[in-house]
Amino acid sequence: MATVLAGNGAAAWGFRLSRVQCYPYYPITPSTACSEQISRWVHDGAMEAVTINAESEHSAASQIIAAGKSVRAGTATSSKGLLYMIEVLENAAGGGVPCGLFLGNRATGAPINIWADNSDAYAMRDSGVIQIFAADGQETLDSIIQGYRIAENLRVRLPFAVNLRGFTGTHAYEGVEIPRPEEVNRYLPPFVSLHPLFAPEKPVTYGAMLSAYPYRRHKRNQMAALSNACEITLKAGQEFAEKFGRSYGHFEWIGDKKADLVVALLGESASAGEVATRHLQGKKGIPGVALLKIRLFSPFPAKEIAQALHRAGTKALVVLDEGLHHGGVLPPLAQRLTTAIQLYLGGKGPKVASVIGGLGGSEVRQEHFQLMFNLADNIAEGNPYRPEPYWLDIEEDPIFVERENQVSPKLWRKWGEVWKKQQRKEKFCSPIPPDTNEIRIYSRAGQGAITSAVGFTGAGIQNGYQLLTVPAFGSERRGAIITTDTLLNFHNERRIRSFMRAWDVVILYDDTILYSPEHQVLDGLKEGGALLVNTSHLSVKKIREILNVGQKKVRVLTVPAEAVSERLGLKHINMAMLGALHKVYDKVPFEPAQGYYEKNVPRPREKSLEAIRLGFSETSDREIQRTRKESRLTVSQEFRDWRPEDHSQESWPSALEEVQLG
Amino acid sequence: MKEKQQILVSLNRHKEFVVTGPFVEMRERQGSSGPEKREPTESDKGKFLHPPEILTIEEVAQKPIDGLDTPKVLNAMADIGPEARLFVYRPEGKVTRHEIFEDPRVCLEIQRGAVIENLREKPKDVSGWRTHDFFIDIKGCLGDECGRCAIVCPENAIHLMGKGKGSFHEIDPLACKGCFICWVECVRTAADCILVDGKTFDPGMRAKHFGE
Amino acid sequence: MHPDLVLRIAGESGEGVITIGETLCKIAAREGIHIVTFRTFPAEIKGGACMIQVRLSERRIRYHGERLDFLICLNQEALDENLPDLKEDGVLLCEAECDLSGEPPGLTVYRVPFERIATREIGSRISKNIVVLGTLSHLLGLPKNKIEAFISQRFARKGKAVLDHNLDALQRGINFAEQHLDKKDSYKLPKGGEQKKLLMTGNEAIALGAAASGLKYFFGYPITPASEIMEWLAVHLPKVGGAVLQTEDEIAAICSVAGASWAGGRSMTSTSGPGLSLMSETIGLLSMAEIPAVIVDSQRGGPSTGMPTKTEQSDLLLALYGSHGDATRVVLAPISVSDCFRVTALAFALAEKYQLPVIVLVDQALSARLETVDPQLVERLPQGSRLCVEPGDGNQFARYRLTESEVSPAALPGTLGGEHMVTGMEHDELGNFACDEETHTAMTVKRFRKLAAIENDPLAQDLCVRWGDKEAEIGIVTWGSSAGPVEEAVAVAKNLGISAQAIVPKILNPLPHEELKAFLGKVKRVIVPELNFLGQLATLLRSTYRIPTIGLTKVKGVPLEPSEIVEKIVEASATLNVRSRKLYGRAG
Amino acid sequence: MYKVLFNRHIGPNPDSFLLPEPVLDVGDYGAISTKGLTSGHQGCTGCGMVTGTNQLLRALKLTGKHVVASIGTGCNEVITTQNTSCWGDVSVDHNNFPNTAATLSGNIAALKALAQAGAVSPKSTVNVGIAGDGGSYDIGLQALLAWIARGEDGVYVCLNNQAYMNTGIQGSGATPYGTNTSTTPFGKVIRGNQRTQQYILDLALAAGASYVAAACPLLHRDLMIKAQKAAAIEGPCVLEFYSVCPEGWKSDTDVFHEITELALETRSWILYEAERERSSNTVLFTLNYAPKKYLAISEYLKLQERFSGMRDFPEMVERAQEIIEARWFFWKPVLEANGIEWKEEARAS
Repeated sequence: MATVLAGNGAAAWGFRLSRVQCYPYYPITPSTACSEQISRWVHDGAMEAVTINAESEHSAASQIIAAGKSVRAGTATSSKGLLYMIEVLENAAGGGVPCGLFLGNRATGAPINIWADNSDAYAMRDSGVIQIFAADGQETLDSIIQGYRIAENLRVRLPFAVNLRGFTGTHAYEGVEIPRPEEVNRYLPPFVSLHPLFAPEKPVTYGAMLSAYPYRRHKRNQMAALSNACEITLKAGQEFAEKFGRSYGHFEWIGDKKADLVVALLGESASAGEVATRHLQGKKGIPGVALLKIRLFSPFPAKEIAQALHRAGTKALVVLDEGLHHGGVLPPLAQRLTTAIQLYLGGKGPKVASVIGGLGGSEVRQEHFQLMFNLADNIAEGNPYRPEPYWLDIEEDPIFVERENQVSPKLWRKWGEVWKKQQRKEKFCSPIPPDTNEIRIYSRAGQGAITSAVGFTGAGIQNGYQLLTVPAFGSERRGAIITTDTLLNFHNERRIRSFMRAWDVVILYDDTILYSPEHQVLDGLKEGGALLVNTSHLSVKKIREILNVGQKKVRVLTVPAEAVSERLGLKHINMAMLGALHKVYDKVPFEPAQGYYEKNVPRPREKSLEAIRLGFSETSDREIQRTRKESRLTVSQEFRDWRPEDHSQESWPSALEEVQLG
Repeated sequence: MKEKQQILVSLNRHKEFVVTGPFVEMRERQGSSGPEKREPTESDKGKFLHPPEILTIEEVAQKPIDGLDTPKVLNAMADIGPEARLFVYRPEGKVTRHEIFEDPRVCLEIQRGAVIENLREKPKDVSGWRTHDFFIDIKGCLGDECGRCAIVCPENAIHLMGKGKGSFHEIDPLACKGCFICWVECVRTAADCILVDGKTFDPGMRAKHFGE
Repeated sequence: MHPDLVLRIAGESGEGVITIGETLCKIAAREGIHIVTFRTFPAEIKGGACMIQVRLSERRIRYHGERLDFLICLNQEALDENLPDLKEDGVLLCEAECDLSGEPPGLTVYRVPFERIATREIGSRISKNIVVLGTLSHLLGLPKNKIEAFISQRFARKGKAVLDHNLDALQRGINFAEQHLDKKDSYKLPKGGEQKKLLMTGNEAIALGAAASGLKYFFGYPITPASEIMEWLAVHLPKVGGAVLQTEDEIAAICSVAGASWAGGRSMTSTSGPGLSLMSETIGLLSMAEIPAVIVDSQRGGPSTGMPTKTEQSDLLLALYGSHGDATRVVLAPISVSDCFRVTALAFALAEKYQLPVIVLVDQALSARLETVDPQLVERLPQGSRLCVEPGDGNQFARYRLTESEVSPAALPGTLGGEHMVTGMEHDELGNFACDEETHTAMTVKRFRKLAAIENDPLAQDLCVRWGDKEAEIGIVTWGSSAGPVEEAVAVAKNLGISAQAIVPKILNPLPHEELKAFLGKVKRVIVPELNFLGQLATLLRSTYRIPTIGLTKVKGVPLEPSEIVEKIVEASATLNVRSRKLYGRAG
Repeated sequence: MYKVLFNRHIGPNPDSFLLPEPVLDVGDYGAISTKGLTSGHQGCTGCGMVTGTNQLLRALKLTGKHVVASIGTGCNEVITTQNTSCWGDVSVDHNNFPNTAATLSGNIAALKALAQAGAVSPKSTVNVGIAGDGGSYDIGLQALLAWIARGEDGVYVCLNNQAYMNTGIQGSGATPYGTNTSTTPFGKVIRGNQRTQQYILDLALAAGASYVAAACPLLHRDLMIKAQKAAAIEGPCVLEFYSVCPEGWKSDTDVFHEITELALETRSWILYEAERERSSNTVLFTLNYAPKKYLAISEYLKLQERFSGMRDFPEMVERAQEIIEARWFFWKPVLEANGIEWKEEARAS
């Protein structure tokens, strides 16, 4: 039964199930959560391992390499942390230490950027480490287990690294199957060191100083072992499929078997590509299209990929790189694919165009893939194309050009002719109809919106749907307005992990967000969608006024979540909002979800469940009555109406007369 | 006024540490029988790891391993070819894991991960480094009562021969680099029985070291 | 013989004029004779004309007399100033050197060279007044031994020489009279009653009344004509366990009273018009916070600094309505010195019982007037105590509980369970700030129902004095020290054959409505004589009862005279038979 | 910081108030049964540093434990593992230059993990980290202080030859004042090393080490006592060996004895040890060697040409003397308690 895990959590389970015995760590966004989870398990005694609170990634890497000579070791890092480690990682590959790394891919270099791209993975290509790219939490968990199986194989004995895109991968919560430990133990035998340090009967020396002759022969052996890893990765993937039902290989071919147009890329961005590919498949006037999601990046399965492209009869291949070529001819993935095609298919292979996108957390959306397939189609027709990389989302340097002045003049001088031949075809760029439900939560950091969204995801999964929750992260601290998006896919025959940004429900965790200039909460809200606001004093009419909803067919509902939480003595309003969400969005039924919540809501459990029920019942779209403040005086109305007596003359007989004297 | 005396909290079973002001003095603790004399013990009998063995087809053939179906193993290894290896892991003598695989290495004399097995190494001959010859006069040497030269030799070239009265030290000609340090130590503090180029007396060297 | 004798001594301030008058009064009081005096002060601190008028009578009197029987003048200015007030058949005793050109015939004149006797025969000018005393005692038949006893007792402290000197002066006065003057007039001291009387001024009566009714703390700031109250109390209050503090101004005085009274001690302050103006804001606090307090206002010529040493009754509206908002307070007004004593005690009783400020209005004339007082007054003082809550009765203490019985129990600070907040802000029953409409209405009602309760309280019954024929059609309503002249006027009018009746309410807020309405119901004309320009009591009566009134206002700085009132009575009775009803806008 | 106590007795001290039993005192004479490195390393003739390593390994083996050494790049590593290994029955893990202490920490963790799994008895192995002065003072300081701060049980040895010898005599954190090295040459304008040398043992104590000691291979009895104490005492222990380097100090290959003796007599190298009692945070300082007759620093400069430039500048020699006396001042109480004057001229009068 799937458990809701973020990418980091899945990686932590990967290490735990592989029974890692030494886990030094150093925190770095976005992979920190993996180390936090393992520390929690070790400190609770749920995982038997020794953790070291290293003072830098450089030391953490030194420690896994030293410990890796005696026990199974692993750690997690990202971006600059990995760059610190590269100085030492050579010793792992050179010393035959099969330790494991989990990398939450994140941009490196200046300027600092905490969001995702592959520049850290590309930087470690020459450290001799096996590199596997996972596309989601499940693949990460499975790849770590397979990683140790591959690395410790006697024909390899090299370190491995599993890469997962930062935030959209590491912080995306989704259903992950956690295999049972005894099954994993059968798949992955315990660690045996070939040259243990703690064996007096065979004292050994690691890292001796070798002069030229022994050095080059050692390097020859090392490269031989690395190339073995290619075949062994395939074998490990197939064995994993037999035991656990999920098959893995060097790459994944999505779309038509016979595909003239192919887009190739690494990792998690492929989820948007799948949707675009399925949308274009079989459309009139569109040749065979396919998405080549490459999993094993180093050692690069050049022959296998070349043969696959040849079997598919591909005419044009567009390669998306989420990293830069830094003076090379093409970015790394494009360069490797071009070389593979040139070496194994000679002149008969497809033409290759290179596209750079997704840098520093830039989104790789579905329309980008439509553009790339369109480019591939033009190339397949023999139109000229740029030998140097194209760029996504750069206004001055687009892939297709309508008007000349739209492009920066110096580029027009260089590629004007090519652009003229490349025209944008509507049949590729028709909008993709949404076939998933999406919910967006606007909240303030620290209000616990993510906890409630993850709870909802769990309930949805228990109900048999496929859900994905991706919180938007930045350097904002407590109080800033953040968004958390949840996607529900009802067709369980295919996984969808890409957002259409068309919301069925928008939730505001407090009414002050209505006034925030940068957050147009109604953007993207579908016709007939619902807007849920947590407020105890704004009426529905007032909210419609503030947002000048006018006649748009949008349901507006309010829930006094603060009051509910206060009544129960809960610090956060997220449980009440969870109940409110069930009231507004009924596809995930409320009653069965209770079963899930009983076991998975934060403590104090009883109050949280009560808050969910109250949130559900107190959500309404009617006006809220203002409670009259009852008066505290204990004295009769008659007392209050008393007034001093009027003694004017009318009320008593008098003979007095007005008279004018003198 | 006598300083207030205080005993330092200590695990030591034989000595008491008395603190007076900033100073600490060690006193015999009553009722302690003094540290029991113990010889430098052999390496402790603690539990250690046992490295796995990686055997070639010949080795398997010569010494069949109990708990393994040797012929079946040999056939499997034969299929792979000359570079087939048998991985056997038997920490307590009983085979717990074994696997047949083809040795990925191209240059077979280099161990995996360029690891060096210390005990298989032979010391390098550095005799070419020295410009003088050193020889210890067997009769003059005090043997195992002294050992000054052995402890200060940078090259571990000086070894104790024999035991007890008749023991003496001998310089390994392959290891000595001729640095004179053993000679200085012997002349200064011990028996002055190290001969340089066969001579015991070298006016220049003595003048340099002792100002005679 | 004459039932009473009106005698005036006039001269230069500083010549001991007042001492002669006071000595005469003390001796007469010991004889049990009823005395009412009236004296004027010159504005200057030293010098300037002053006079003291003493009326001695066998029966209880409230007015110092209009026309003089006996005039003693020590210099020419006094003679010119005061001669017109002497009756035609009066007696004049004056300094020898004064020239008496054009004095009316039938006047018995005795000329005595006081100046010469004092300066040349005795050698000190200041004992001139003793010589006059000797002469006067001989003329009026005062027994010599009583005077000598009094003088020796009075100058005993000053040493033997001074005493002999004065006795010698007395003897010379007597000898001169015996040798040179032969008694031609018939005036003699009236016959005293059997019981000795106390002699005191209005201020002293107030102070004594306060001390007798348990005054614990007096805070005051010196101001003419009220300073004598503080001076008397500063000497005597500590003897009965009280304390007197002179504050830096009237505001500090009234605030200190508020604090001390809230803390449980009976507190009082005394001031005059300007002081009462300064205190008006705090009177509002006393009313809002329901703290008992007694404020004595001895009125003087106003407004502003006005005429400090002259009498007036122009602070009434300030006393009734001073302080912003519907501030409740009780206003009392004694009509004589003995009345001052009782009314002050009543003020404390009402203040304590109903927990609100009480203002006692007197004026300069009453404050400074020497009068004999009946010693038995002390026993029958009105009693009233503050309703306090017992400590520790459990639930939260509501200081301003709204109950049918208006007065809510107070809690002295330190009472267990009696913690509460006292504030000038509108508050709910617990004392917490509350500004909603029901609470303010209810609390204002509570404060005003107190006044209604006071109306029916036995303490406030028979506070009206009635003179004249109950059936008379001419009615006079007055207050305070003007009651004396009104009483005289009614008597004089009766002699003239005009029946008039008078009512003097001693409580002006809340007015004794029953008695007043009964009185106003019968009379056809209402005359309201008072010493202010506006006719403040008249205004009060007209606005409360909507009745026509005939005003008699006087702002000369001296009390009303019976003749002025009688004249108005005659005028009013003349209109009785003229049925000209001039309709004025009668309401609805 | 910590409460300072002085051991009144001056001299080697096999007893420690942190240990139940005193360590084995090999005495000044007598052969020692255990073996150090195997011969045939590539070190210079007359190298004093590798003598220290030998004596360290012999001492640790006296405790009867299996020695696992985590060594950092430097002269000691390069000469002993050149295409072969001279480490004999010691298992060696050389990882990198700046992370000796991190590697040591990794091996300690591996030992703990294996012990948890019951595969190895933890008490039978001693983890020792060996690095040069460059590897401890400069590039490896972060890893070292973090390892001490984590309080892991092991021994760290800094072979202090007072410069980067492996890479051709460049100045390091431990290079004395006025020394002529390739990166702090004795020029006409800037004369030699302007920095004064750091003291790693003070940093280690401040970071929370359980036991620190300075030793020199010449007095091998004292060195081997300290090595055994470091292995026995619970928590991080840091040792520093005075390593004579004929090549780097530009001295003759046979003056190992004289140079060390002069260093001790001129107090430019002080033999002491400090044991910390954690709960009360008191540190017991023991002075292991006090020179009978103080020699002026100028004597020490004679045999080493790295100080040749400095010898001609009296104010620099004066400055060097001040530095030494400032450091020696710390031991004033102990010296006076033993009747020794701490100030040089006071003795002269």
